[in-house]
Amino acid sequence: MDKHPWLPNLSSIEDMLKEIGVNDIEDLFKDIPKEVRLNRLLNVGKGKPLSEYEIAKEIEEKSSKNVKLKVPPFIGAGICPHYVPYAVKFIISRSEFYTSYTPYQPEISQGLLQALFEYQSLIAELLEMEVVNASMYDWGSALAEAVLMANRINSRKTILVPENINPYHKEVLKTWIQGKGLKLEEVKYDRETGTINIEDFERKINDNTTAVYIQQPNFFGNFETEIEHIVDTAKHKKALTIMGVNPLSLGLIKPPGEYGIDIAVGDGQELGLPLNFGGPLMGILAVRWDMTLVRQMPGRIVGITKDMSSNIGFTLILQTREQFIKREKATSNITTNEALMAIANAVYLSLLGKEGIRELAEEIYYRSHYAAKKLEQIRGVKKLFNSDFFEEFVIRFPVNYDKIHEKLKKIKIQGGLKLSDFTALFCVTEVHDKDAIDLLAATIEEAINDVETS
Amino acid sequence: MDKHPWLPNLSSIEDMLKEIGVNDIEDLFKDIPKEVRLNRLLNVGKGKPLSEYEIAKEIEEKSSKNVKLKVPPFIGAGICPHYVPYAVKFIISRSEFYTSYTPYQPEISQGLLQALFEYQSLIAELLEMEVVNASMYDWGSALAEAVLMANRINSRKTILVPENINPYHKEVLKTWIQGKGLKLEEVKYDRETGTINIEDFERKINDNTTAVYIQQPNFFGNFETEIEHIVDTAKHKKALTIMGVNPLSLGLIKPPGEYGIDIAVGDGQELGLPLNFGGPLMGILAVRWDMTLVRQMPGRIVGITKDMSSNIGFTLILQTREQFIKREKATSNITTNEALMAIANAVYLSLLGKEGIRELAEEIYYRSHYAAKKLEQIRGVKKLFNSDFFEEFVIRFPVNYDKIHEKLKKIKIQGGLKLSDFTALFCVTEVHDKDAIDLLAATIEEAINDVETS
Amino acid sequence: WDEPLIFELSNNKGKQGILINKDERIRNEIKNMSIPKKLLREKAPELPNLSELEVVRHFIRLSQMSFGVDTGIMPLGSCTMKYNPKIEEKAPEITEEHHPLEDEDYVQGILEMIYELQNWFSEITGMDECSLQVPAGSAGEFAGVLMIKKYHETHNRQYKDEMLVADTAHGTNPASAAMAGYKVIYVKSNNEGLVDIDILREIVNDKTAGFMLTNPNTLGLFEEKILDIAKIIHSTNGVLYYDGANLNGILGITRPGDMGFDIVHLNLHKTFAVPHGGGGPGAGAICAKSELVNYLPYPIVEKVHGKYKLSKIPKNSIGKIATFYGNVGNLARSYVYLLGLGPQGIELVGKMSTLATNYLIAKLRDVKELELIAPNRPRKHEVVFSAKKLAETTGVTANDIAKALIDNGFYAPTIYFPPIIEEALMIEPTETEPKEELDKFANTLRKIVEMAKLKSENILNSPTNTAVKRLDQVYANHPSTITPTYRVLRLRREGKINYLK
Amino acid sequence: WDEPLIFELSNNKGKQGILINKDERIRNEIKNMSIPKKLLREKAPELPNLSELEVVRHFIRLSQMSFGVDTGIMPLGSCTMKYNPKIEEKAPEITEEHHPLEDEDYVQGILEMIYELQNWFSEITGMDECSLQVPAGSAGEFAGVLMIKKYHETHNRQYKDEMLVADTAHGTNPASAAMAGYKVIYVKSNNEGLVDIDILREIVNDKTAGFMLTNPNTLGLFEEKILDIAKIIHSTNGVLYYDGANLNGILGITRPGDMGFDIVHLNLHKTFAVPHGGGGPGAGAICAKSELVNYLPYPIVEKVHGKYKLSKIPKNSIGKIATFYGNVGNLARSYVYLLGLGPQGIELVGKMSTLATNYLIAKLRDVKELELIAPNRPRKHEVVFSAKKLAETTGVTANDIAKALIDNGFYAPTIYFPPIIEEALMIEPTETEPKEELDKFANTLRKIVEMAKLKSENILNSPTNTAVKRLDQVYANHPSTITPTYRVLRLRREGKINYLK
Repeated sequence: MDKHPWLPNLSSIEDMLKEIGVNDIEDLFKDIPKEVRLNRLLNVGKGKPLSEYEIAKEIEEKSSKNVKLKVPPFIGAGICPHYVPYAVKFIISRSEFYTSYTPYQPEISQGLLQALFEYQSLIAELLEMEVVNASMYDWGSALAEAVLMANRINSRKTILVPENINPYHKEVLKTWIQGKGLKLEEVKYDRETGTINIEDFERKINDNTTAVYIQQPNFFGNFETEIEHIVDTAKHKKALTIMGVNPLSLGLIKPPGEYGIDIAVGDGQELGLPLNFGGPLMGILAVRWDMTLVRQMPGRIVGITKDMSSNIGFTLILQTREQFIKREKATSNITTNEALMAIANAVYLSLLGKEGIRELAEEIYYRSHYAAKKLEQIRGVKKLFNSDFFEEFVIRFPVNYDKIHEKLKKIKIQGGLKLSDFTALFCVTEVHDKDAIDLLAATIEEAINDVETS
Repeated sequence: MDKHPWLPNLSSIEDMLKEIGVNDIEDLFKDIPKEVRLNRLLNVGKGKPLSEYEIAKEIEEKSSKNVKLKVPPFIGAGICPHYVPYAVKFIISRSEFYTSYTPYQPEISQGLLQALFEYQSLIAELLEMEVVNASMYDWGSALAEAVLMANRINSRKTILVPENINPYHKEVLKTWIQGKGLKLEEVKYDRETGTINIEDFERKINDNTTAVYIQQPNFFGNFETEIEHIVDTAKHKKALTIMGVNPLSLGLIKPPGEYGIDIAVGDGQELGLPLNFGGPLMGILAVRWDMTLVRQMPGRIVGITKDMSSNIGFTLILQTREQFIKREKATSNITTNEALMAIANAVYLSLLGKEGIRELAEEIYYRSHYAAKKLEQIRGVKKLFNSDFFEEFVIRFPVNYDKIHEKLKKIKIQGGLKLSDFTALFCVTEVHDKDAIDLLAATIEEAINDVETS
Repeated sequence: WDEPLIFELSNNKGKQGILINKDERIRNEIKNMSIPKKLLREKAPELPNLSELEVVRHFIRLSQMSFGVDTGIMPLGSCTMKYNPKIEEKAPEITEEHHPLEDEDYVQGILEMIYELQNWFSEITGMDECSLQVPAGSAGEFAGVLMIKKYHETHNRQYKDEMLVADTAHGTNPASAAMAGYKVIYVKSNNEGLVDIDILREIVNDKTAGFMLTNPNTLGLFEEKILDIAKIIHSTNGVLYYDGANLNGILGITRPGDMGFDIVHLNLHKTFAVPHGGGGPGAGAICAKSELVNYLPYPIVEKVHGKYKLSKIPKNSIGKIATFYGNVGNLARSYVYLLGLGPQGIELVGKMSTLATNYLIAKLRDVKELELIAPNRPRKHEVVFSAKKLAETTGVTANDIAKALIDNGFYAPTIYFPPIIEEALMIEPTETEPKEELDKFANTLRKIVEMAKLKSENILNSPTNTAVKRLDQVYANHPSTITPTYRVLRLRREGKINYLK
Repeated sequence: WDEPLIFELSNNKGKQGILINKDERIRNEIKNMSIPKKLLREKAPELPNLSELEVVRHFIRLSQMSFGVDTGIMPLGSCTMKYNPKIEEKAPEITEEHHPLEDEDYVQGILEMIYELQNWFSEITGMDECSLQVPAGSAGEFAGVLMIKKYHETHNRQYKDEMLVADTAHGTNPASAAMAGYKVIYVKSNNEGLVDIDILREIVNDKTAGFMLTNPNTLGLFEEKILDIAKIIHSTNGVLYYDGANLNGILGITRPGDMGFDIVHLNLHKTFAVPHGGGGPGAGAICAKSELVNYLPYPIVEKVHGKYKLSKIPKNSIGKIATFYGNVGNLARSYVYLLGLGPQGIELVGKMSTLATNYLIAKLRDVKELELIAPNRPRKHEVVFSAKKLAETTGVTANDIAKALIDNGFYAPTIYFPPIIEEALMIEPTETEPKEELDKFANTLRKIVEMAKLKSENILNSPTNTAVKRLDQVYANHPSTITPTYRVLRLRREGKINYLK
């Protein structure tokens, strides 16, 4: 191959070898034992370098093997379809941002640092918590890191988790705590309301409890109502409190800071990120104004400082927590995070502003309630829980949900997430209008009728 | 309306009015006679301000009312489908470029000026002509302006134009010259070769000829072979020579500069622009190193200069030709041009480079010849002209082309441009691969068989 | 930065920024080229050879040395540099992949959009019909003047060979009139900055083909006698032409059609938020009333039995101004802009831009060195200050003020225009600049004036914070040094070319 | 620029950067909210109120105060800051709109892509199977260490509680090992900068769970005794773990699997050109050989009767590392990168990046103040110079050199790493920087060293061309001044919070 647009020096090989003083590139690999040399081409890609035109065609072909849904999916489970403003896409496609690196050299990276600082600051206001890091991978891993933090702080071994939290987060949590030998204990939820069973919680919290985790709204979309009590009880038991939040819901409901929560986690996906088949997501992690907590935080944190001329500047702070300095004593091994997604969140929250976030949360509230109401109008269909909810909700059907899914599939609709044979979790946001919801309901009604008349 | 994302001052109206010292915005319009006040809302848009989400849906709805073709259209007539590299799109979506204005303030616009200077310079090398302006609207209007230039130089009234030039350009030319009372005289073409009939040309050129225009390759895609002779004759008659060129073809064939052409015109669409239903296009206009010509050029020109510290800098030059200074004595009324498209051309040519442009031109040559050959293998189908061609070519069919078009339409293919009942002009470029061409040919063959067996 | 020319980056070796896709199957079928030898290019063009990274990095660096509305306020008078909402960049999805000569059934979405826009612009201007054929404002003007010409010719009024133009008019007006073969007659303004009706009455006669006017004019003043003006022009069968460049300040408040104008052009890149692209591409519309609709450039989209067709050719059409149908990709951007504002938002454009102009004036009213003609009249889209007094007392000119503004991170206003105002600073804030930015701009202007009085050399030496300092215009334009392309630089170095003569 | 904080731009009034789409029909059906009152937010969050223009302009200005590979060379050692081809930005079209829990029939294109990538990365690493679940390199490492742990536990080797790590290793290696509960044992390098085999033999015992190694190591040196190392580790049933961060220099030349490694993680944002995004998101792969494939994180895509399914769960899987399937949007970018290079291009990545490193060394070989360990060994992806001598004679440290490079428009190398080299400058040029850029970089480095000797204060005071000068790290981290959010600044001003304690 004599030229390639991404390999600029193919025509300079001779010159460069001459400067080095060797005859062949092979000479630079003479320290690699012959036995481990590959000596053949790797069987990757499509057998030859593709031109950009051919690559574009491959991308389009792959896309065409997916199904373009008729309306956005009615499935959530923690990450939901939302409209992503063009300004967000535009800013994160600025290549000064997207081709840059962790800002180790602050003087030349003030813009990036300030953008990340603003992300931290916007989330801090949303959560009413003072310290936010510059991102984790996603909600699940942020939760896991929060639990590891708690364990480092109080050395206790059990993490108390309600059954009604996101099961995907729970899977991640289980994976991450196995190395340290922590145990996960589950608290039942009330079958009527879908919210935490307080008696069971009180029964299970004890002196081994490193932290209590609650999710608001919970996995079923229902609001937990006894948070104050849970926090009080945990404090009393000297366990830490960790709360997972849907950041958009905070346009309407009380933020973790108001409850005196120690560590808040969540996902910024709902603040301006596309679904992207589940990644990149955007793990949020925040703590109270407390040195014990701050010192144990994982990840990058940007702070304000001054330069030699007393000008305001931004820099990474508290770096002595991090792996590249503390190695095995670091608070986490995290290096690469989700910085660009944090910037997307910052742009999104700046566009929404104080009023916009409330308006959007309201719109989602109304639409999801409309959808639930509409579904409940179908004979035999009922909400599974009777407490109020936001964005997501569980519906019980009189027929196996597989039948409904099949019917929806015929018109390229993605319904809810099947939870059991007769229940499914639906997600409705500002991208689902009345027509889309009505179509969903009508199709489900048909599916039920089909089964019942067959 | 109390807020809108594009109207930042709705909440500051009171403050601003107070500063002005009036009570109502209406007071600022008191000089408008009551009789001409509108006093109602305009009936535009969709009756209310749409949210960005709703706008995006409208765009998608409009797109869905178009037909997504199975393969890129086989239609050209001067603008052709090509692959646009992502780097080109990326650069022209830099908002420092796309939201900027004509660089009247050079000190703060050096990047934009340099980019335009580089466009001029790259085109100069491609054409081998020394002076290029920073863009015209399109080929048609560039041609019209070239003819008006010629008229200003020699005051003659007839423009000699072969019948085989692009008829759309000819329509534009006719429109533009009517104000000055110029006449267009047409030269016949040879029915065998499709190229200019030299005898007819010699017959028609005379002392009233302000300029001779030729197009290379001509509208039929065929190469004109007698350009030297035409130029000599024109020079002898003291008429100017204007040549229209397909810039991509210059990767293979002789540029206008080598023929001693006075003014070259063309369209940069084939250098990195999408089709965009015919606009924005990108008019190229260049002249020889000759003050008489340069002084009569329309449009902006960027040149190199020095600043007060003798650093190299860029600025608009020869502005005394322009409308904002010379008013009715200006060389043209043009103000807004196609600057951003010029930058797209510059990026595209820089990516291609010296070798790339030849490779691309070759690929187009081979593909268009393959297509012609493949079509000629169908019984009764024949190329209309016997001279060599580039990218476009005329085919004669044994059945009315409408029948063929109908058949192609059934599988969402756009065939050639119908020239007469039995002929059509096809365009084949690097976006049409063998499969696409074979499908075209097979479908045409079927169409012909259908007619013949019906 | 100090970024070299792209030609200087190239090492003239086998680098290439993009791979060409080659269909080997076709190469196997067509083995040779049969181009006549004498047609072949002998020497490859002197294009640079660079990798993708080098090209991208080069142009990104150049972009960083540029200034757009996204970087800061660009208060260029008569240019209407408003914010271009980002969603507009989705609009070309409608048009991008379609060839203008495709079967109309393939492009119904595009045609519907054009059709709706034609109607909307007719409604906005108060005209009967619009053609969106014109790729920019000056092309629209040219079309308009040709329409006037053909209209008079059709009515055997060839004797009408004079076109009236206000002395405050944009340079394009006389230039367009001249391109159409008209003799240009300037109409002087009165001391209020408005058309002098008495002078107009005197000038208008049988030879008057028409009057090209902007309203509000380039001083930002509304011609309140517009109905009288229309009557005078129409009295000799003249045509009243509206230059739409200044429409922004009265959008939704009043319409050219209601004022008595017969033909209107619009600059969609000004009033309707198409990005200016560093000079272009823009987009335009040319609209007409009554009989004059018959002269509009073709084609116009019409709806026939529920299908959109590009078939409408006005019976006396002047022809085509552009090769195809105008800058359709940019029409789509305007379409999106109009969707986003809706009737309520559009009305506010006129109000809020006018508010912004008068607010800026109020913020500067105590700066005595910036004088106004007719200071008690409200402005519309823009305001023109004269820095004549400052220039006389300190030597600091409008140009110097412009350079000092640049040094402070603002773009400069339009200067030395209109020509009837000495040391003119023509400022158009538009409705999209927040009050806070207007405050900053006004404060900076005030400080510059103060500095000019205190220490004029500080202003005279600006800009100093820019990539280059003030540029040598003589060197730039002198026949011995003029360098319009790298080719000239190269050939001059090689001794192959000489003075431009 | 000197751009204010976004909170300071806001006038706290009714501005909003985006309109919320409201479905009035739904509002008519659902009239009230029924959220229990005690759950309601009492005070709206203190977010700024801004128009779209203000938000866009603010972040564009911030972007202009940033530096990416598109702006200039970023020779950060061990970070592999290569050019990210622009076509990669088309790749997320495949994934963008799809929810991870959609019916598999809806996402066959995505699954096919993941499946192909799994196979390609297995081929590239010489492993049997890969899971692309891990969103970044360190998550991959963590997964790898958990796999080792579970593997030993499954074989009842709980006594294996020590993880070996080279003293040149990336900090993530010991950190990951510690997170999995391992005791970390460092393996010293010999004076050639390579693993000291004798020491290794001594250290390895029954408690050795595994050895985490990069090859080439962080000095850019290839561990030529890698087969011996593997044998030693395997001799006690230890697992040899490959940290893929340094793969770039040997890509296509040799494979970890062939060297005897059992588990490999890849950083797709390094070797496979996913943009670094200012710190992330990246993407990763974790691959294993033989029995260890049973421990990979789930799910893995498999092909069943021609259909792709997310159904493969390795029988002893450690579980899930990320909430869904890793950073699939970025996997698509790597996919595009691999398509563009193909087998031939991939082979050249190793060759050309190694060539670039050794070229840079050659260009600097006469700068005596930049010393090399084992100077006669060829480097692979990167090189580490020691500026110790310079620091001793002039006081100019590696950090000062870094700041001086910044002042000259380059990004700085990684500094003070690996810890075994004093005053380390760790430089990784990658294969995408053109020779001309390497020449400029080398010349600048040379000039800085010369200036340090001549006039050290010039270097010690750098940077001066940047937005800010050197920053006060004490102020940044002190409990009384630490300011991690604007909220802290605000509450501190309001007297509502105190020292961080």
